[in-house]
Amino acid sequence: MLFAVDFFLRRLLQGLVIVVLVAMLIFTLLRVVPGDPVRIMLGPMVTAEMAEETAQKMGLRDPVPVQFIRYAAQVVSGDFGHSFVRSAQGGSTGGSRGGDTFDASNRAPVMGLILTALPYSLLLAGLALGISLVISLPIGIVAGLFSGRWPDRLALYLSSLFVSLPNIWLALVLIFLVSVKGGLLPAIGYQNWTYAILPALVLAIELSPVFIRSASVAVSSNMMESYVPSGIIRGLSRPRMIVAHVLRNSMIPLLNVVGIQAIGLLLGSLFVIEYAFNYPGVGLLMINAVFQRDFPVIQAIAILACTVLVLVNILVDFAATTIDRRLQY
Amino acid sequence: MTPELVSTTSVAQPTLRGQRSLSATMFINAWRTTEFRIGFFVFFGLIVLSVLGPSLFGVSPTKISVADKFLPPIGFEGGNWAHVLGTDQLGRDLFARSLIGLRNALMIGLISVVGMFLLGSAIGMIAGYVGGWVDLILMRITDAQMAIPVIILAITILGVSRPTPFSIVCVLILAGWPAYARTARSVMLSERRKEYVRAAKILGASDLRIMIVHVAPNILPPIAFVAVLDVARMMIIEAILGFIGIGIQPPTPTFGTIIADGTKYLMNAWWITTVPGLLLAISLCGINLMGGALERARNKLLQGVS
Amino acid sequence: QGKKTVVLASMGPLTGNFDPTSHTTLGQGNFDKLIFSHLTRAPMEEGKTDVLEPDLALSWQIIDEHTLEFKLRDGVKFHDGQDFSAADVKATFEYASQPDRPASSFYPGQVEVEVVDPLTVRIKTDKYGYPASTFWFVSSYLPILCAADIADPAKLQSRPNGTNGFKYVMTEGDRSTLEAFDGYYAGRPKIDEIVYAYVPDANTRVLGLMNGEYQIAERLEPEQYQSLLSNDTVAVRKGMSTENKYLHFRCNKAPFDDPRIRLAACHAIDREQILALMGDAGVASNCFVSPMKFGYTDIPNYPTYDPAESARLLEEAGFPGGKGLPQLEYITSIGFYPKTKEYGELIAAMLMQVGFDVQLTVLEPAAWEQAIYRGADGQGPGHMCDVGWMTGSPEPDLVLRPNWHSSAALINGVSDAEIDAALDKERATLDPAERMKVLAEETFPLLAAKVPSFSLFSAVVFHGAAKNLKGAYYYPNGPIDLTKADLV
Amino acid sequence: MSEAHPILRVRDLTVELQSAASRRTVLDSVSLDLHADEVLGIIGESGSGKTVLSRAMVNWVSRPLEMTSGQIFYHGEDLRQMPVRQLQVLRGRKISYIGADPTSALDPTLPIGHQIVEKLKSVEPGISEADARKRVIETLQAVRIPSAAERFNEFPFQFSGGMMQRVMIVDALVTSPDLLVTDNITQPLDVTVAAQILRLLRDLQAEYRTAILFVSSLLGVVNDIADKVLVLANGRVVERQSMQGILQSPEHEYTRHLVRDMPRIWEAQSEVPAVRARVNSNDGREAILSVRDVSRTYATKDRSRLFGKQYVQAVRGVSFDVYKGDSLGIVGESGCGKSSLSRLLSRLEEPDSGKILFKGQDVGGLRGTALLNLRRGFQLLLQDPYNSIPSHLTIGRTVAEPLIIHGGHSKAEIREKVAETMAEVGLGPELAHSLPVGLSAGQRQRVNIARAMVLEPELLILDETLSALDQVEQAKLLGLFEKLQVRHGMTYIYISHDLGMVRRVCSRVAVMYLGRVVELAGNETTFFNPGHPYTRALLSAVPAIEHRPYDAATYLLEGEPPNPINIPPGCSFRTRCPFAFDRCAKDDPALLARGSGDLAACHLAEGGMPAPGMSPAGLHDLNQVPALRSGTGA
Ligand SMILES: Nc1ncnc2c1ncn2[C@@H]1O[C@H](COP(=O)(O)OP(=O)(O)OP(=O)(O)O)[C@@H](O)[C@H]1O
Ligand SMILES: Nc1ncnc2c1ncn2[C@@H]1O[C@H](COP(=O)(O)OP(=O)(O)OP(=O)(O)O)[C@@H](O)[C@H]1O
Ligand SMILES: [Mg+2]
Ligand SMILES: [Mg+2]
Repeated sequence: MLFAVDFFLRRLLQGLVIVVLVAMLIFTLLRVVPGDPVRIMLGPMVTAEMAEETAQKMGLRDPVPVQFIRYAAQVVSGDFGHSFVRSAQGGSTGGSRGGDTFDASNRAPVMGLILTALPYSLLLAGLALGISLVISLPIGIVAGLFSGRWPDRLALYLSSLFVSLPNIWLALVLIFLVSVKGGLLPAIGYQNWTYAILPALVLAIELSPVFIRSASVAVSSNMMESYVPSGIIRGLSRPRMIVAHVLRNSMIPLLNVVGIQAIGLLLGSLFVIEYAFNYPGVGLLMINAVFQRDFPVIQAIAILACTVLVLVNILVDFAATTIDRRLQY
Repeated sequence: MTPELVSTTSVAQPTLRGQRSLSATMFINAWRTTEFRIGFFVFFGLIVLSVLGPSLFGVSPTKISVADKFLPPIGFEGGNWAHVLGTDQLGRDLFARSLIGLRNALMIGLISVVGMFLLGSAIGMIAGYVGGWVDLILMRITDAQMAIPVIILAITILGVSRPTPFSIVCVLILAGWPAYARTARSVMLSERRKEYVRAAKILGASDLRIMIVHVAPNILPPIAFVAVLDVARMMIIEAILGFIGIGIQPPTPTFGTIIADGTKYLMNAWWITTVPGLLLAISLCGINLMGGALERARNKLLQGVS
Repeated sequence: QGKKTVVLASMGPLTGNFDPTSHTTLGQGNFDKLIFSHLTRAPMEEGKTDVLEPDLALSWQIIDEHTLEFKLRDGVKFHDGQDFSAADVKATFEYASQPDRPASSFYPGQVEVEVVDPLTVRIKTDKYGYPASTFWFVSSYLPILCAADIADPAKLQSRPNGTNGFKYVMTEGDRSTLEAFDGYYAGRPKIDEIVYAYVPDANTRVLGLMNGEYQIAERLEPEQYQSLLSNDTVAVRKGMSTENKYLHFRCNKAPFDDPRIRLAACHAIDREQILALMGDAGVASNCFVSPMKFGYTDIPNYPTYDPAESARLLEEAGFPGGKGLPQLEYITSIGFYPKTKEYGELIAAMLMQVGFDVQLTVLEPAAWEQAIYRGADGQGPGHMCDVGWMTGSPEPDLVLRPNWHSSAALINGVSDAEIDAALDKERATLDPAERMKVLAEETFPLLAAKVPSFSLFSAVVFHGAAKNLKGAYYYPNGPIDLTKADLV
Repeated sequence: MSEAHPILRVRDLTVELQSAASRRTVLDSVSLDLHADEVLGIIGESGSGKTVLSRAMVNWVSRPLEMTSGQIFYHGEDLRQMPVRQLQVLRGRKISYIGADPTSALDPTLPIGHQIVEKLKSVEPGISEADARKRVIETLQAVRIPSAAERFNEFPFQFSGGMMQRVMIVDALVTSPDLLVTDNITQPLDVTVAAQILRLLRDLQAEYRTAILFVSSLLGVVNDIADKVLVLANGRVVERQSMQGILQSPEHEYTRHLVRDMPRIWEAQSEVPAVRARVNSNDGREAILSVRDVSRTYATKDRSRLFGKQYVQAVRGVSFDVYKGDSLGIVGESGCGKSSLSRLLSRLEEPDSGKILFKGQDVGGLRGTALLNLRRGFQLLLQDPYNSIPSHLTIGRTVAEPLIIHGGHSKAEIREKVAETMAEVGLGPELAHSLPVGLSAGQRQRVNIARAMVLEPELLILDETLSALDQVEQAKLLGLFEKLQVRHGMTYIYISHDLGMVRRVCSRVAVMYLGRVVELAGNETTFFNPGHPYTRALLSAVPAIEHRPYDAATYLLEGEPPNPINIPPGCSFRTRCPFAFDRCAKDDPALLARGSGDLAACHLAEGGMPAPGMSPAGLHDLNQVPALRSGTGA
């Protein structure tokens, strides 16, 4: 119990430091790239005086650290600011507009935009993770049990193939074959959960090699641990050794992979795949924000993505230390 | 049998493990596998082709010829030996374009991996060796950098500034070094406790000397081998950036831009996306087979199976 | 019984501002036209493009040179329940034509409106010194707003309130929902709901259409049109549009502030190749307006493909073989118009041939729309922009004044007294035949000599729609009339 | 139990090693009988097939090894013909096996109790959870694991090697098997702990009447437990005799050699050369190294408290002098701080307090060139010959490295010096250009020595330097050290737990306990008249075939040294001391001179302890065993 408190206190504190560092990095990077946010907010037709006045009012001319501290204070109170370009209803905007249009109240709050998009992304990510685990765990475990024999080879070739398929290309091919030609699954946009299947499949194929590989490595290396033959000699049956000990202990490296690699990979690929499938999740929001230089949205999503990653890592490490008490934290 | 003989036979007791340098063993073990050889030949075949190909076959990757647009690869109706793999929507030769795409992807992949490897290992080794506050600070920075997925960082930075090959490489290095720093640090942590480091210290070697002369040649090659896999990852990321439109800008072709531009013509000119996609997949397959074999060789070595 | 919903996949985003006078963008324009009515309707069917049909006005006539009179329809209601009357027309015209309104460049100039009786208005231009007849065709282009809204700009911007068959419900992200308006004067439309979805990628639009997710997809690529011709569930449509595609030069920025450089660029471009690339999607034209527009003609001195001339001009301007020229950024879009990126690459390659160093910047529609318009300081990013101009009604001034009159020059920023004078003269010419002659002999040749922008071709547009969608009317300038459409 | 029906009867067992190219016989027609209540020792040199034989007894022979012929009868049934399921149950329940590596025999992620219960339930399906648990805890108590009920829930990594070996014994005996096979179970353990385990096994064997097949490579260990011995050489049984018989009249040449070469501590004359035999005393010689009250504490995390820290007192107030040309031995149980001390001496770390003077110069504050110059003067040789030389440098380069670091030599000078040193330590000149790949452990250790010697140090510290080598190689290197000592007048500090070696080469011995030197005396005094009960305990635990003057009944320690984290006040040894009395809890005895000028830190150093039982050299009387047992009971 005390251990858990200590663990979470320390790790959350460290995590906070990491998130702050990331936020600082992203914030600064976005501020030093060329392009005046005011122009983006007000549209091109606004007068220079008006632009300057608005910039002053919004504090965009203050030094970056000052801006960052202000931003951080805002974020702490749960406010990620307002989108530069999206209307209050959250739609993309473009083109010339009157300068009088700008007003924080008719700009979409970033948090709202993300919260609207988030469930879609969660569905997609969950589905992708589920599919890939269902595909790859059995393959990986069998490969690990028969290390060096044909199931291992098969798993190896399968994952080499999967890892070599560029996700964007795979997405297009699947849309074309499965959805357009085959008419088997819907693919573009979102109307109900079935729209998430195909993109989830692409993500799952991308994730699977990681799982297959780490499952087979974990299982085979555990099989080589001396407690396995020793257990059999002690009178336990081989199936029992595998199920109760080898698989259980293989969970730790797997958990680590899920935590660090898979979630990182998923977060990144989600963006690309949502774009390719025009799937209305956070990724599409982000990519469109990038196209339109909607800085508040970009930085909020990047910060949130990193927070998610940090939190997942903490949880995974905690799970791992409870499974294997040898692990230090 | 004489007693002397009995005793001397037992001298050979320690196994050969750890005697040959770790990386050489790894490389030799990997080379023994079929996967590695296939990967090696595919990959280097493609490299040679991508470097020599365009000038060898005398086809320009950028020459537009609207009249020749949408020619299919040979073997399909309307195919033409002048354009072995067909042409794209502007009548440019797909083979030449894909090879240039491959070359760019490889360049970016290799340079960025070398960069992240050097930067990451240097930081990791310093953190692991020096320890204490330096370690703490460097590792928190590493964690922070690691907490931003590569693609997100790349999209964020490249999306808002004009991407050039240089800036793409920089961003990839920026995003990729932490993984190397972590590995280098953890290896260094265990290496630092090893006897040969202590031995060097006792001899009076300075910290810098120990790191560069004694430790680095021991720990870096295995990491470098596994970095091969990262080359493939970086190539995919380069393609993704091109696909989203924030990669290398036209007229230079990249896999991503060719695929993205061909998407519209999937129905009436499937080869525009398929050819570069396949070529990319094949070269990635080659790299991954090699990298995978090296990685497994390393895992086996680390787990003590020879 | 299920709701009849039409999802319209549009290539343009909304602006987030529902005041139609606040923008000049195509996507928002098309959206507005589902909600707002106009005094007249210009179907612009091929061969009889100058026909106007009644909409909110039942009849119209020229009273004198500076006065145009409209008799209005009775019993029309706004979506918020208010009655439509002459006061709304007066408020709308006077508001929309104020020079500080971003869309005012579409209109010939400022007006005063006299309310004769609740159902009669007179458009008066005497105070501003140009003929009122210029509003004849513009009457089918200017959306009629509610006077009460105009009095409260915040309200006006926050939601659209028109008199047409569909009423705005809400916007959720990139999808805006409209529903059939029960009080529509021509009877409630049979389609219950329209979802106006911004889908920036042409490919996605088509795939979604084929999946049945969208009922209408705007702006197909010619190849997509071809391959959909044989599709069982999708019907495709091809139509001449009022749109010409232009290569705009930023005329207030070096090096294109020098007409010789602009001409050199034009002579370097082989438009035949572009047309070969465009296939069905483009029609050759040697004019600054579409063939659907009044005054269309083959301009004799329109720049032709002539690399030698291009080289000569460059040399004359002091940049032999392009040496000394800065790198030029050419901004174009992707997913909005067909093949912009493709011919962008082609043009860039052709310009490179004569020595221009061109870099292509391809932007997603919303970003591109941000980038093309020049700022209030007169500058915009890049040196060249690919933009089309598509306006309703045959009126050529809807194209000429926003683009090349220095009071607007929305994109190229040209400020040339000669061009201004020529455009003013053309506008002031009352007699159609005379005006046609002025356009053909003075205005267009002058533009062709100074080429602040280079018209590449006239656009043919392709729409795709679900086969069961019947009765939709596609205007040549983009909007789609769904008031009489039905899903069968 | 009748002689006629042995529990285990092996007939003509042959095991072959099948490799791709060749096949080799690992066990060649081995036959043996094991009766109830009997302990059969199996001894043989490394690689003779002991492990293979012991595993064959539980039918655990897997590729590339293969049993090609012979039978293994367990109560008359041939294990090789038995169906897998039946064998499975038999294996856990009636036949138990304990291997050499207790720490990795159990799943590291589950509490030990649960794993034993799991096994119990698996081989005795009827047993209830509660019963199984009770039985396991009882057995844990039987092997004297303190607070067994709590430790039941602890994980393997929380146990020391010795405790873990006890756990494995519990695991083996919890089902009351009638056959127990043990393979080298004392190998990884400290001498004292190994002696404890042996005693325990003896007790349990008497109590459970289990037949034991006891495999070991150490004659002294087998001597302590076995009734009969079987000698294995090259996979063949070359001799079978009673324990006594082996020691008195070894028949086979190998056995004779084994008995003859077994290092003796008390029977042999000290081989320490006369130069160094001079005892202690500061008879005018300069102290080359003076250690003055040196302490070192490490801080580690305390998991039981929020942000807590623990302080490990690894070295506590150690003082001693080393004289030029002398050899000092430092001995003690594992974890007593020997290596920590060596790190302080070689200035890899700095002491928290105290001073280390090398030729009168304080080593502590030195930095930069001063430190570099100092390093020329003394060197540390490390234990692991494999990891201590870099694998990517040629041997010549490795030996030259110190000269390069210290600078001031021309290339030619370096080459010459390297060649000279290599020749001196017995490395052929041809090795200079080859990588260390393929070098034997002994050769590597020579490289190590050459690298240290090339700087011509005056003091060499050897931290378990020879323990990785086999006896022959060890002897050769000891010879080399002696030669070097004579030639260069070098001074050595041997850190070791091999008392036999210390007896042979060191003129003085420092005994460490819990970070502190408890006795510092000359060679003879240390082994024949130690002043500290701990020294006696160490001596009583040495596996030997000679009579030990300190019997285990009186001196053998129970349990393990207390945690260096919470060192109790008073004498730190009192918790394990057989002679502890009131004063020990209050007064921490200082290291005081005894009559002869040797030092010991015990209140009873000057008398009060029984005199060593210096019975004449002879065989250990097996009949004494029950008596010993009763002596150590509770
Ligand atoms: N799994 C195996 N693969 C290959 N050779 C083996 C294997 N197991 C044993 N051997 C060989 O069989 C012979 C006997 O080995 P074994 O382990 O029984 O020796 P040992 O007497 O137990 O030695 P030690 O005292 O070192 O434990 C050796 O030559 C060894 O190399
Ligand atoms: N760096 C360190 N941090 C924390 N504790 C340490 C450290 N080094 C040593 N210790 C502790 O100090 C004590 C003495 O360790 P040391 O290695 O000196 O013992 P040793 O006598 O050499 O044992 P062995 O014979 O097993 O090598 C041990 O309890 C050990 O756990
Ligand atoms: Mg063995
Ligand atoms: Mg030690």
